[in-house]
Amino acid sequence: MKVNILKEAAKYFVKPATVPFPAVQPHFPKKFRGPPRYDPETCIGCGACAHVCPSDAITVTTKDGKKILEVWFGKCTFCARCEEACPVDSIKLMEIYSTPSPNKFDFVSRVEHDMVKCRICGKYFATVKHVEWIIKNVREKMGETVSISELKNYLMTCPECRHKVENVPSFRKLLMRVLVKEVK
Amino acid sequence: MCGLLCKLAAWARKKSPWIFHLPAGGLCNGCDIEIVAALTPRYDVERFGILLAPSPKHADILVVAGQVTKHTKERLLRVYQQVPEPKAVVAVGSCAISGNVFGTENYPLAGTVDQFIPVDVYVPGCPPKPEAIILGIVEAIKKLEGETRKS
Amino acid sequence: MVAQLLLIIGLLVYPGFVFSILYGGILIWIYRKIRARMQGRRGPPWYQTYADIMKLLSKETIIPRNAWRVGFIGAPIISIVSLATAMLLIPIWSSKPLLGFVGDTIVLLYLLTVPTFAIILAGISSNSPYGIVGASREASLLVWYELPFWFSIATILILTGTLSVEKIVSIQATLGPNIIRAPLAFIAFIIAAQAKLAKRPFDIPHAETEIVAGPYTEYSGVLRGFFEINEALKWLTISSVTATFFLGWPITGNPVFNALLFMVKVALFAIIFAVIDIINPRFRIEQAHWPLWKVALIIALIDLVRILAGIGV
Amino acid sequence: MGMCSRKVYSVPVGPYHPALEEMAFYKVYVEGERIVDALIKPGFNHRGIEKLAMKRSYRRNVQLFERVCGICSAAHTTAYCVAVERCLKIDVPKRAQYIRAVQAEANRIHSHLLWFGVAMHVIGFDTLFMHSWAIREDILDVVETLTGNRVNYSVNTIGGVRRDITPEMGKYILEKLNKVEKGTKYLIRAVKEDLTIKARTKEVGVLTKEEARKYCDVGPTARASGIEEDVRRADPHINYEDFDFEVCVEDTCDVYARIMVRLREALESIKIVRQAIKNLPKGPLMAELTVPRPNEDIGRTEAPRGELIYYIKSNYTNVPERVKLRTPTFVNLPSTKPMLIGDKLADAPQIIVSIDPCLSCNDRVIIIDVRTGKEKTMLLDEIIRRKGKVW
Repeated sequence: MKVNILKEAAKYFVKPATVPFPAVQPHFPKKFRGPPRYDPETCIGCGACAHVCPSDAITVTTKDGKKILEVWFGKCTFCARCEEACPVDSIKLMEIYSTPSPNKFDFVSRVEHDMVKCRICGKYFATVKHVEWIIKNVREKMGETVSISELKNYLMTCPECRHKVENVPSFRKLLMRVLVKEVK
Repeated sequence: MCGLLCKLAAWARKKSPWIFHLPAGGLCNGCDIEIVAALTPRYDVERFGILLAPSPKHADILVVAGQVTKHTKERLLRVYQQVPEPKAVVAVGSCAISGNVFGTENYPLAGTVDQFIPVDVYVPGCPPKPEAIILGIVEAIKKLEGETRKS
Repeated sequence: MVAQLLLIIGLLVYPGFVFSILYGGILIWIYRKIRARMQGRRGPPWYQTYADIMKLLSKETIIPRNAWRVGFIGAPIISIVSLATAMLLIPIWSSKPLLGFVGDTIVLLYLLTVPTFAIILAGISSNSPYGIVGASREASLLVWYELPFWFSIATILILTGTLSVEKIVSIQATLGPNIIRAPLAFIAFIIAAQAKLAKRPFDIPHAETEIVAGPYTEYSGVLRGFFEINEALKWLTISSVTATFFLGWPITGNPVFNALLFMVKVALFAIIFAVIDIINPRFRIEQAHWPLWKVALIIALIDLVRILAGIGV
Repeated sequence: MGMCSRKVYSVPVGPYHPALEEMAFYKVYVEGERIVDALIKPGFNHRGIEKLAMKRSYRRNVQLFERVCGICSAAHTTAYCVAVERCLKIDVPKRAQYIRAVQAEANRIHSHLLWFGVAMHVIGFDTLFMHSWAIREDILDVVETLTGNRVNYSVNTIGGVRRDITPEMGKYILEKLNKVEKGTKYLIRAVKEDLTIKARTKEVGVLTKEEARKYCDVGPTARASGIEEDVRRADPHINYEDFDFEVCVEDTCDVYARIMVRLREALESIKIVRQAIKNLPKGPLMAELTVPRPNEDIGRTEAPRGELIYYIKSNYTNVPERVKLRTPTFVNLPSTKPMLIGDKLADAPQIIVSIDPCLSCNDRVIIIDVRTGKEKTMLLDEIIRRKGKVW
């Protein structure tokens, strides 16, 4: 009548299914989605992670020439979309669980970046590392077609100034040259 | 004499924390099932003396999951008042901490748990692994123990 | 003077209050541990029940505003006192209990019924719907389990031809345990005792998933702790009564050995109750009458008739 | 209630009730122990998800809809992605569809075992509850290696999936599945042999075939009432036509039938996962995305609880103009009332649980009074069920 359950119970009686947890650390499979962390070395401060974050857990604040990227995994969905979006693989979901804490603002990983001033209007608009990264990538793709100084001139101009009438011709020249190179 | 009794009480509180599981609304049940999973064979919190109390009146630790909706606000407060002193509150999951994807501005939501009742420990995760929930409860026990020492 | 002092020690320490709580705590632990292991878990450490009781005793007690205070506070105390008194009527170190007299069986069995009424009182005086439903379920269960319980005991009384606990034990020591002489009555008693303990399949009065914790729902802090003590005493007394009435054999001359043997027997019956609890789901309230009346009562009656007719005695 | 001359008590069940992990408020009117009427009031978990979805881009919505319900998260994202893909005319590669099928079925196994455990807990059988959850841990291990989280999978995305199944993973999954299969078979044997479970569940909460049709039940609840319907058969949204499986139907219409249907379905799901991993086609994981145009379409999937429908209306923007969900619990919940009436109070929790109420899915619409206007609501849903566009 109760044969099966007694058999199973006897099996468990001899060998419980419990993992002795505090002594044995739990098993984390590869690519487990734990709390996200920034690598301040590689992060370029582009803000792609904040753009794709479904729960707005990643915030970007600019203040006094500093750009602060902050991921508060108290709000995180642990979906790893930031990891996917990151162009330099800087934000990573750790393969650990997040440890509890009495302060909810402990669950933060942040990076700070110096920003670049606009060549023309003097406003802060992008991080130094971002500009460097773009220059590096463009140089890799383009070779010597564009000179560094020209590229820097372009990249150190904030989007608003780029669109101003008096600045347009010089930038257009640069873009034309890039396009011609592409077609070739 | 009181010293001994207090020590005994502190020990007892450490060894027998009863939890009451309270879904506070605005949640996806993910945290709920992970809290229940912590009771089941693989994790088995009973070996630490943790028991799921059927009524808030028997509990020491309130394990809250999810965000507070306008419907559940009063009930949350009522359940919190029913827990006898000393008590601790553990907020489990991203929703309980900050609202997660649901945000805090949406019309049916009243706010996060800590806006209504004092929360002692936060367990991040969406949902947290049962191990993390156990660690969170352990953290809350420390708070209970400390309170006994003080009084 | 010395005798009175010994009596007081007996009442309070051994085999009275302190011993009962300590050993009852161990029995609860045995139950919880076996339950955990059979469910595939590891289970609590041995001191768990004591920690639970001590913690509850150190907590704030909330008495609901619309509860009847006297009944609410009195119920657990009545229950504890009656169960602790019942322990004094049970022989532990020899065949003679601490407070034995002629006809003490009847008193013992009545004392075992008191906790049920205390729980009904607790349920009703707490004045919550869950408590009242729990109390009504406890009452209807009482009607069903008392009859097989008393009939199976009656079988033993007729078999041994005495009303004294001491005699029942000493007769068993010479003629062999009643578990062999009246096996059907034993089965009936186990079923009824399971209901008396309110363990599965008869844990209907405090069915967690239906009526929260039944009569205990409104209790908190110290009073809830009293009910935890009550639970420990219940395990101990009911297992002890089973051991006394059905396995009162063997009795040796060495009191220490006897006491240890008694404790082993009690633990054995506690394990039987625990295993029945673990492998069964809960009955619905009106379904509970068929194992109690259609099975337990009938087999108890069969044994009773058999013994009255003198077959195989 | 006026016509009852004898005293009728109302017993609240929920929202903070140990039997209901979920948050719904049931007011059950009892006469003695017999239930004469029931009032269902969901809405405690209302989060305004549809409103939120209309503010976010298609891809960010995936994570939002995953959190409609944590137990059937795979089904929700699948249905949403299928709806968006149909709406935006995206062809999803076959490998992605197979991976979706694997995680959807793993999700179903975990959900059914979870439900079985809860159902056993409700009738007081904690041992089987623990055993079934112990077995469930194995399938959660599968899910964890597959997706990186135990509950919210985040694998589906518009146009494909984000995670691949490597051969080692496939081997590990098959190994674990053997354990799960053994465990599920044990559970079926344990239920079949146990007289007490039968006493508690047979002829309890009966929902006849006619009533099930009338209330438009879906999923295992309908199948337990003898209605053979399964979206996986009717509308093979993610290549279900490639797999060989059986639609489990029971005709006793009671709680016992619902238990058996779900346990047997878990075995069928194991079969599907095995087939999918064995015949996993090669190819890309993501399709090329298209530009949104004004369109509307429906995505359906067989969630663990029944048919789940997502309706999407798109415009030229990156944000859906309208999203509408219809979850299985929303359809099944009113049918608990005919199940409840006439039964005992002691059976109320297990009847309510027997439809597998996942109220976190359900609570986007607040129903205040179910006793009036119920049929009307259901008729509207009956229109939704017909395949095609009705708006």
